[in-house]
Amino acid sequence: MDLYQELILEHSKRPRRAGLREPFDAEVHHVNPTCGDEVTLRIRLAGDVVEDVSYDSLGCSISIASASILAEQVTGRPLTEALRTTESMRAMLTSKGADPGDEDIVGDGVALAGVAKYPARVKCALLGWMAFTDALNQAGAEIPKESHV
Amino acid sequence: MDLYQELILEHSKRPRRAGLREPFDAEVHHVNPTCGDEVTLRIRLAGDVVEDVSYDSLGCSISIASASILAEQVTGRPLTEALRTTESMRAMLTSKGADPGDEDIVGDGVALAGVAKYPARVKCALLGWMAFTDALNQAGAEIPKESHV
Amino acid sequence: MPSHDTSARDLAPEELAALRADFPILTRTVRNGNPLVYLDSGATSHKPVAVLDAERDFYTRLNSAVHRGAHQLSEEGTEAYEDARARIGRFVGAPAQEIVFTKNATESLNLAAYAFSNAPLGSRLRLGPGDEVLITEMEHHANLVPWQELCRRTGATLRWVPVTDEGRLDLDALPALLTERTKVFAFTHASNVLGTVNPVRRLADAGHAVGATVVLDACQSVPHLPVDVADLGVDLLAFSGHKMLGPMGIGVLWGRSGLLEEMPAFLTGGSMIETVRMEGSTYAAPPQRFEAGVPVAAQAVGLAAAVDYLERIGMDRVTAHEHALTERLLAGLAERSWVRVVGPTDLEDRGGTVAFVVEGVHAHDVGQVLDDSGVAVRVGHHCAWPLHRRFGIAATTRATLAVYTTPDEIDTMLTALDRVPEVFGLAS
Amino acid sequence: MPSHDTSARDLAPEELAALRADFPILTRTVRNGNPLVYLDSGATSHKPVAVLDAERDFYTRLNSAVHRGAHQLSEEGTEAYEDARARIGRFVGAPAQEIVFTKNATESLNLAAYAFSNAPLGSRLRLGPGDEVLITEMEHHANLVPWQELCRRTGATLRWVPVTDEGRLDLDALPALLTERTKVFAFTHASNVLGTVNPVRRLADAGHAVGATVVLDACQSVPHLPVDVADLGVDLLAFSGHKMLGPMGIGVLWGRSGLLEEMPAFLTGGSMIETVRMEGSTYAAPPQRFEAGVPVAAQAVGLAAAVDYLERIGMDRVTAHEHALTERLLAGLAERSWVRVVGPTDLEDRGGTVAFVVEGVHAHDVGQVLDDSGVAVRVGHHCAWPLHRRFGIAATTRATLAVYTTPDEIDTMLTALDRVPEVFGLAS
Ligand SMILES: Cc1ncc(COP(=O)(O)O)c(C=O)c1O
Ligand SMILES: Cc1ncc(COP(=O)(O)O)c(C=O)c1O
Repeated sequence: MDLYQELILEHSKRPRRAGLREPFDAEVHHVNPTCGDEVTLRIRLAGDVVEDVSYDSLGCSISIASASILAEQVTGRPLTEALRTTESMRAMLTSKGADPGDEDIVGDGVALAGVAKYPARVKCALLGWMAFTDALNQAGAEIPKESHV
Repeated sequence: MDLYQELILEHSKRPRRAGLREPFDAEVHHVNPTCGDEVTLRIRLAGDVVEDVSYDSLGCSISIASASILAEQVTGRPLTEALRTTESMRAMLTSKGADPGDEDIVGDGVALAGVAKYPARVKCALLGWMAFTDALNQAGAEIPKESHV
Repeated sequence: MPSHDTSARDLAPEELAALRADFPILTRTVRNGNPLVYLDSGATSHKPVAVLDAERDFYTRLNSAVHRGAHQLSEEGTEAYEDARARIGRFVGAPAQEIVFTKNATESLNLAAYAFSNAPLGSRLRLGPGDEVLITEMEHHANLVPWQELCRRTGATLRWVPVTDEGRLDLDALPALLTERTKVFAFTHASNVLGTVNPVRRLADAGHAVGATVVLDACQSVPHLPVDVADLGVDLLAFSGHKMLGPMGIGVLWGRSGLLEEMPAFLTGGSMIETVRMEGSTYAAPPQRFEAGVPVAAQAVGLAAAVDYLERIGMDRVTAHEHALTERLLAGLAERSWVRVVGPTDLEDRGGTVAFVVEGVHAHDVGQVLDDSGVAVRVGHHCAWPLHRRFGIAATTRATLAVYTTPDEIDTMLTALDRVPEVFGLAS
Repeated sequence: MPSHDTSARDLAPEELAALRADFPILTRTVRNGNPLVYLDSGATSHKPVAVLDAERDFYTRLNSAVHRGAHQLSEEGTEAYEDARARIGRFVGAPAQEIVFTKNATESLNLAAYAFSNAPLGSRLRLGPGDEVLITEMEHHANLVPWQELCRRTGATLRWVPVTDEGRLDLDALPALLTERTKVFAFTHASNVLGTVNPVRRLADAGHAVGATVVLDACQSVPHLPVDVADLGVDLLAFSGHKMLGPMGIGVLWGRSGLLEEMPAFLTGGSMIETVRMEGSTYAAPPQRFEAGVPVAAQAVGLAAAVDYLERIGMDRVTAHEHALTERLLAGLAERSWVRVVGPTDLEDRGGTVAFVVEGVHAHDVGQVLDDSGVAVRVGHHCAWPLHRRFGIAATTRATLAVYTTPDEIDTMLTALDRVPEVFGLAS
């Protein structure tokens, strides 16, 4: 099953940077109404940099791995880079398999490329990233207009 | 067109005993919701006898002819006979053509036997008879239990 | 009909013959072995084989509870369902997320009407005493009774635009009726009795000028005219699948996204929720919010096939074809002095719905004589009883056309109609 | 399952094979070329060719707006529609005039719920503050959210019967919950998650003892058990066609005639009226009162064909067949220590719905592994979120059986399930 790459199982079993930490600038709670999966996610910004992403994720291996990869990829990065990563993940996940993902931009996120072939699971993989974008908005971060996230 | 027997056209053009008369014991108003046809019908009882049936009928040739035949058949008759006629008409009209009607009981009503083959028109032919039964009820006439009218 | 259609080509006889072969029912015979002449498409249209096949294909390949499963069948079924939504949306110029699937136009219009009583107190949408709902005297019961019921529930007042003797909306009466008290203005695009096509844009603009929400009953336009929701300028628009070559059991409510977003849930249950707790629930964004229960995916796919079918012909040509037939029918009726058309007798802003009375003969009897010749028309008040009362008649005989109707069928009907004076002994 | 079924014969392998040939989709392959093993019939069932043919036959021979025309097509269509109503009624032991056609069980239940807020003030049915609606913690959202919304509209209070750890209704809690304040008692016949079959008669009698109207969600019983409305003793009963081998787009609300008669209109429009004037309308008697719009005749005819199909097999035998499969499935799961069934593990008063969790693996992941082997199950909360919360879990994996399910399919599922510990590296 190409869906469950080692890397994904790895992330889902030992999610990076998991848990909810203080201080934070915004906290959001997102659910997937079809399966009841939930994520609570906090962000802490330091100027233009994402200083911390902390989260509590209740869900399937794909949604937990995705949140873990998110935290790993965006923490400590400038906002613009974090947004580029988010946009790349979204593009890859909604490509129905056409976009294999760019490892330079999404890092371990490429391991989730297989999810795009399972439309019902795309929402699982996107859950954390949507929460992240929402949290940025709530924290008042400036998200450039071109971004489709 | 076996539906439009001479006798029916005859009754529909010159409906017998038409118009609303005084005195009366009950007046009812019935409509056919699919086509908007209406009948207002009054009855006057004298003991066990139907003394008068008067009516104002707005409708197709079948419904007008049927009301006319009703008035002709039941006026001056004992209640039991009128009910028997009504029951015979109902049976004939809902028989899908199986019951040709008994001229001894329903008189000119047999001319309406063809209507039974046109389910959408059965309601037209029944309209007056249903109003008649309703009027009897409202006038407090005793309708024997076995009657299915 | 709108002037932009007049340039389109009518259907050539070979084209029409080829098209009719797609509708198996048209080869049926009825009373006395007569070929069926179906002039009741305004009640429900027939469905081409492509539509029946699309539904069957769904059931035999993709059948599943869409949006409710993660297995392959449900994934493929969901994709087919959402693809159907997008195609049907495109057909009326709307993005997919503004298309709500219902069971028919009646449900669509009830969904709209209930929004104005289900909205929480204090919401912009919630009606109350002093508020008014404006409709017209030519509405189908489906765009009339739900508003009466809304007024009953909320204490709002129902008003209506009268109809002229010619069968047009009396626009002179509009300014007095459409006021800042008017919260909803609901009217039909094309009358299902008179054939009248109303000046939607003008009415919608007038409605918006006083701040009303504008609701359009597009049941009798979407199957016959090119319809673009942006051009029309209304807020909500309802139509039924079964009148536009699609299956029974599916209808559409289109709504401006901003408005759908504001509207409260109507039917509640599975698939329309965000979170559910015993203590209370929150609901999904539109269109899901309004689609409670396992979706009617087979019917959606069938309706999308109907839309494809119409698009392959071209809606301009559908209009042109029906326009030519309407002209033929009106001309034939005009030749018969004992026939009186109820509705516009000119072709301007008029669709292929022609209602008439034969003086001295009830519509039921007229219809029966036509039926005896195999001609299927509708008789009665056609779910527009107040409109009939306005014209002082209980019932009319109504012929309605569709893309598969032929000129010969019009002629057959006219010939059959000539038996009416004979049978009922009128001096003709 | 009820004890009266145990005498019926199970389906013999040849019978089952012959029956499966009626369902073309069952020959389909899915992921990796695996044959489809469809264990999601609780979401929607497949439809035998007889049902698809019945619908198609309607469209190609009788297509018309039933109850709206006097021509032959409409006459024949109307007869087919009303004949379908009678057959479907007989299937659940009800006279035709007590059968209301809706689009699905969700609409049926909403129709029921709206009756208690649409009823005029002062009517026995109208709810208000101080009144209570009692449901249970095991309800599908379709029999839960409409009652929440009813309470929101009327100021009534929602209460619920809790569920025990074994997945049964906690009947000890009933006396305190069911009081003279309870105006509506709504519960499910069979849980769509736990498989539990509730003691309907006992609950209905208790409801009636306090004067409540008793509403039954029979979505998961009518397709699987012999159901007779008189035996059950409830007042209203809802089910969906698509879960019982019938088409999408049709549902049923059965109601005691006296009660239907009292209930106010819900969806309003054509075909449900008695008279319409601009100033106000009156409505037809049931069932027409509740069937606004052009009726879904093709779907009614399809559902009647489904009922015929089930009757030819015999509902006792359907039950016996599914009972044997449930036993096999529960036994197989019991052998796997890493699986925990949510719901009764004995066969007493239990249907062929089996939900379970694999400790340490999310249901989505379990379902995905099964799907990879061609086994279609449902994962998530199955529109019973509060019930899942009650058990402290977000999601379960659910297998649901139907008359066409085979013992081999159960075995295939169990074998596929064994891949789960492997893939996710559990110590099994
Ligand atoms: C117990 C139960 N009730 C109600 C429903 C709702 O049925 P539908 O979605 O067909 O309206 C379902 C199925 O989804 C169910 O399983
Ligand atoms: C103008 C108009 N509005 C609404 C309707 C209602 O459509 P349906 O019965 O499909 O809901 C109809 C047809 O019956 C119609 O002609």
